[in-house]
Amino acid sequence: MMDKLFAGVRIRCLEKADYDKTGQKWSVFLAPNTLLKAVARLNDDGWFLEDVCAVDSVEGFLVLYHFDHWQKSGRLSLKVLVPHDDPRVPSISGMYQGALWHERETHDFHGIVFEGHPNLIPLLLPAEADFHPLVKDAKSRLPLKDLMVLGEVVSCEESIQALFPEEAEEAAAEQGGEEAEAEAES
Amino acid sequence: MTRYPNMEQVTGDFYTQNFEKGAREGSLILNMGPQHPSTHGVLRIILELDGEYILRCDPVLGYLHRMHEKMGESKTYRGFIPNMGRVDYGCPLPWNWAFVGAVEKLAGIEVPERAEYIRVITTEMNRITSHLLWWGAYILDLGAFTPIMYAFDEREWLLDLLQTPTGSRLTYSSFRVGGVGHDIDDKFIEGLKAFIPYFRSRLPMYKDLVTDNIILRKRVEDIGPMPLDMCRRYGATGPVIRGSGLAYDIRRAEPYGIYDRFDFEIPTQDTCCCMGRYKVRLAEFEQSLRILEQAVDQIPDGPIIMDKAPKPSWKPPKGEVYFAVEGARGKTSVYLVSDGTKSPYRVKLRAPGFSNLSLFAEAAQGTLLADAVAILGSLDLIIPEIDR
Amino acid sequence: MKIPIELIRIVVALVAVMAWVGLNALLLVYCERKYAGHIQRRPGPFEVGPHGIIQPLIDGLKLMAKQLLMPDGADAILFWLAPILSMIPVLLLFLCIPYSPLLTGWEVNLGLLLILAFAGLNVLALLLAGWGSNNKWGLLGAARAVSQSVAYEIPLLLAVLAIAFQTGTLNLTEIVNGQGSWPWQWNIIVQPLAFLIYFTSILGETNRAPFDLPEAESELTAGFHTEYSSMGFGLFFMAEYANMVVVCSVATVLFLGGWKGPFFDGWWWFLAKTYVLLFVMIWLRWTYPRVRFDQLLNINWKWLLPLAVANLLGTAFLMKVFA
Amino acid sequence: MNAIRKNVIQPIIDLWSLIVGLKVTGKYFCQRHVTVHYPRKIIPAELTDTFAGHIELIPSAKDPTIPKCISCMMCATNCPSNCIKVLKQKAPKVSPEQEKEWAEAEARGEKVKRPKAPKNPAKFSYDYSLCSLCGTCIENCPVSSLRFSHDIYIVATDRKELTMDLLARLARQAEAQAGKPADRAPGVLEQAAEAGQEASAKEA
Repeated sequence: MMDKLFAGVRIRCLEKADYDKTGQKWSVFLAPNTLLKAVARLNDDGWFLEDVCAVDSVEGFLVLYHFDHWQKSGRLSLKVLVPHDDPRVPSISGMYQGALWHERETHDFHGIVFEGHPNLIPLLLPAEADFHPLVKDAKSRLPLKDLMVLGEVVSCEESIQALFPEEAEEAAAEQGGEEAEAEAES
Repeated sequence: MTRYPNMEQVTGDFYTQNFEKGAREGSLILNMGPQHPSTHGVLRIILELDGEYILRCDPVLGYLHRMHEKMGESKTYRGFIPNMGRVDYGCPLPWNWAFVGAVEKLAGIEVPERAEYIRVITTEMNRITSHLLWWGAYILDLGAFTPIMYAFDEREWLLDLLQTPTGSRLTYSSFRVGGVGHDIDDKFIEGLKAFIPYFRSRLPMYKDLVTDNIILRKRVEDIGPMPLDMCRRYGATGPVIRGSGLAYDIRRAEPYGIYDRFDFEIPTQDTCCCMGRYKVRLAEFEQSLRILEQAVDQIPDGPIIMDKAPKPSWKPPKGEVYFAVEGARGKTSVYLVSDGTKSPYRVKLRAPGFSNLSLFAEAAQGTLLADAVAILGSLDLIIPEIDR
Repeated sequence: MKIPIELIRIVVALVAVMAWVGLNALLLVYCERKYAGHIQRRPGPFEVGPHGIIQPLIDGLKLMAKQLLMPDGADAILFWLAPILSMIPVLLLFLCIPYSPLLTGWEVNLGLLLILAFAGLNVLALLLAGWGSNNKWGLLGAARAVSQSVAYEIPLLLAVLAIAFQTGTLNLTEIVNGQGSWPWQWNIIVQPLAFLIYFTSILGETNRAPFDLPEAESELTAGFHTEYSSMGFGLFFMAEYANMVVVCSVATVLFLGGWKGPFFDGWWWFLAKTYVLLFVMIWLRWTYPRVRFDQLLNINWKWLLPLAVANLLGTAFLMKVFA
Repeated sequence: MNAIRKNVIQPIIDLWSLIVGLKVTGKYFCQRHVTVHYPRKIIPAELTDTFAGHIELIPSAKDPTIPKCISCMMCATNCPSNCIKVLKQKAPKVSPEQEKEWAEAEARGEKVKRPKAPKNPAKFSYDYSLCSLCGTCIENCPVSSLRFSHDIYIVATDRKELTMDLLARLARQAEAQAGKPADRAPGVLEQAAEAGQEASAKEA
């Protein structure tokens, strides 16, 4: 289904997420330059934007776009990884005006620049604020593999696959270890 | 200018100056809020007026911004639940549910049957109180002072009842990961059973006093059209979209908890105007009452929280999760990224009012100032939820 | 030098009227708040005095004790002139109302004309207040006030004119004398449409809900008196209530038989009728939402005005045929 | 026909809706008001009993002035708002002679009962102005020594007044145990139940 929807759009990684576990049905890694193309497909197919947010990780800011559909229930998240030193993503507010505020908010919190946004001024923070509250310091940043798991991978580029090395086993091992730890603590 | 030596200072702040850049010659720039009777708290809207017609407007947010998302990163999972009661004071229980549900989904926790029923009962009661508050406040926006008092009449009784399972009257934070915090008793069930027919008997009065009133109808009918395509572009949900004729309700579209067990309808109105949204909310009273009736009859005995409920130092597995519930204002959801430690790595709160309000600038264009107030009210704003 | 007796009489009456206006305002504020309270199923003012009876007096004292503020850049003369200008015409209006055959401050042959003329002055005060306070809300409120008052003056005049046609006089005392003691002898029976038009128009004239657009607080915060504090606001407040009393008194004179009533004629009947009308005005305010501005003008130009003209023409025609 | 309906009948129906509105408010004007007049009447105890106010200590079974609390600090460490401060009691001071005696006894191989610090806290201070009433402390108390109070009448003019000494409060409560409860007005809930019964009777 997703293959057809995104036919012709260069996708870095397409995975079928575990809905019961993550609340998302599809998760799509994109490069910033193909984002607009993908969003245009979603727009044509009648998806609506739930929110835009970002997660700060070692590899960079992971900008997330959550989409949902009125008739075909199922959440789709577009993920765009941008580097810390030059966080630029094209703005999707031309197609989804709802993104106007979500992008301004993300700009406030993470300092991500949405290129082509008509009015990228502070939304929730005061106008003179010169900090981005949700940007973590280098010490507390974690790599993506510690934050999320890849579901059933449909297609994936090397570069994304490399971010999640043997994640299945590792996750299982870690989880078991943590549970033991938690029990020991309590 | 020389007559008023201090006049130069009055140039407006950053937002006004930014807004003024695109202003037409001879139009009036007006700051509505942040202290204005009908912006429901501290919303500020900069308007460009031609006479009383709105040429352009721009809401300015952030006056009640508390950065809940940052707080979430430093608190434990248990410690963040009280914050959920404060995000939206009008209808906090869906927020409770959204956060707790996200954590439960992440950790794969099963909630006891009775707790599920208590969650449904309290949430639906909360939906009614929230809609009652909205109803009164909306009519107040339109200039009638009395209905809010009648609405508070019912609301107070519901709040008295809600006190049993939540312990408080406004900022409920009674849900726990794996269940709920307080049990309900027979007295509560009796009170609720008495309340349902009473509230039904009051609804015709609402219709007589307000809904049928010609002045009100003229104020809200065909005002603020929000066609479905516009709702989609802005991501509007809840009564806003149901007032535009689409039966989209998370309780049906993406069932959570035990909502698939109840028989209820999703009221819709296809007029797309303020009256549509108004009627949808009034119809939701009846649907909530129906769910309450069924839930009260079916509620089983049993524990209200899972065995070995998570302690404050509990650590969920790592991973990301997105969980959405149907709040009084629409899709209320929490996106959570856990790194496997005691506190979340990232919490994103998706407020329905945020998306609904972003629609306002487009909907209000070209209307009268009084209509803008009517449109603003029909979106059912709770500013702390929008600013988070 | 001989002081004309008429002048003394007017001065005495003026002083009496001022006291009467103040008393009325206090009483009406109290009534309004109590009525509102009871309609909303709460007691209303209850703490100051038995059943809160001296609450309005205390509120008045509080208003007087507050600081008079003027916004930066306001036009000082106009700003302070406005509240005074809103009060003075009302005082003059009270002078010529016949409460009873004896209790008439100043009997003028053209009393009705005088009242209508002075009533129109109020809008000037609102305009000055809104313009002079250098506030955008005030300006919008003033603009609304002017167009509203100008619009509603016309059906009001036409409705009153029908009575003048019918009675053939502009003297208020004579208009009352033309009516009988019993309700079916009052003008309202002959002219019900004129009464309805008059009553609707005075709601617009006195800026009462549902036509309180110049100060519509959910749209314009407080409209023309946004910037007024202390007694500046107090005077507007008093003038509003005094205006209400005047228009209801005139309604009593024109349509409800003035001081005449079953069994005992006298000022008590006058007061009772006036207060019943005032009660209805308050009742309306606490029941209805506010109309929108264009609707307000539509009601006037599309409904009230044609009806008033038709009523006037009908009256003239019938007078010609039967008299 | 349509024109007549639009221009004559519809306005009359519209005007009638205004009369209906007046009837509703008029009806309520004649009815008794429903607000509770606070200083003269207070709401019934059944309504305050379910209210979760600030936290308070539960007395132990033996002594009503001493809480069950064992100063384990679970509440203070788990509080998300850091509003609880518990001070443990110190062991009673021992005179040097006594100490010496015990030491000698121990040296002889006898068992010595050294006085231990009492478990109940020396000080239990709680800042209500910070508390979000989440109940974490209550849920985590291993000896259930904490509960929500039902105090809805708490008033303060200063933030400092909201910092409470819960031990002193417990002592006061023990003292006031003999006092009789205040008279209550007929409850709104009772009225609600009554009205609900009436409505259901009407339906039937």
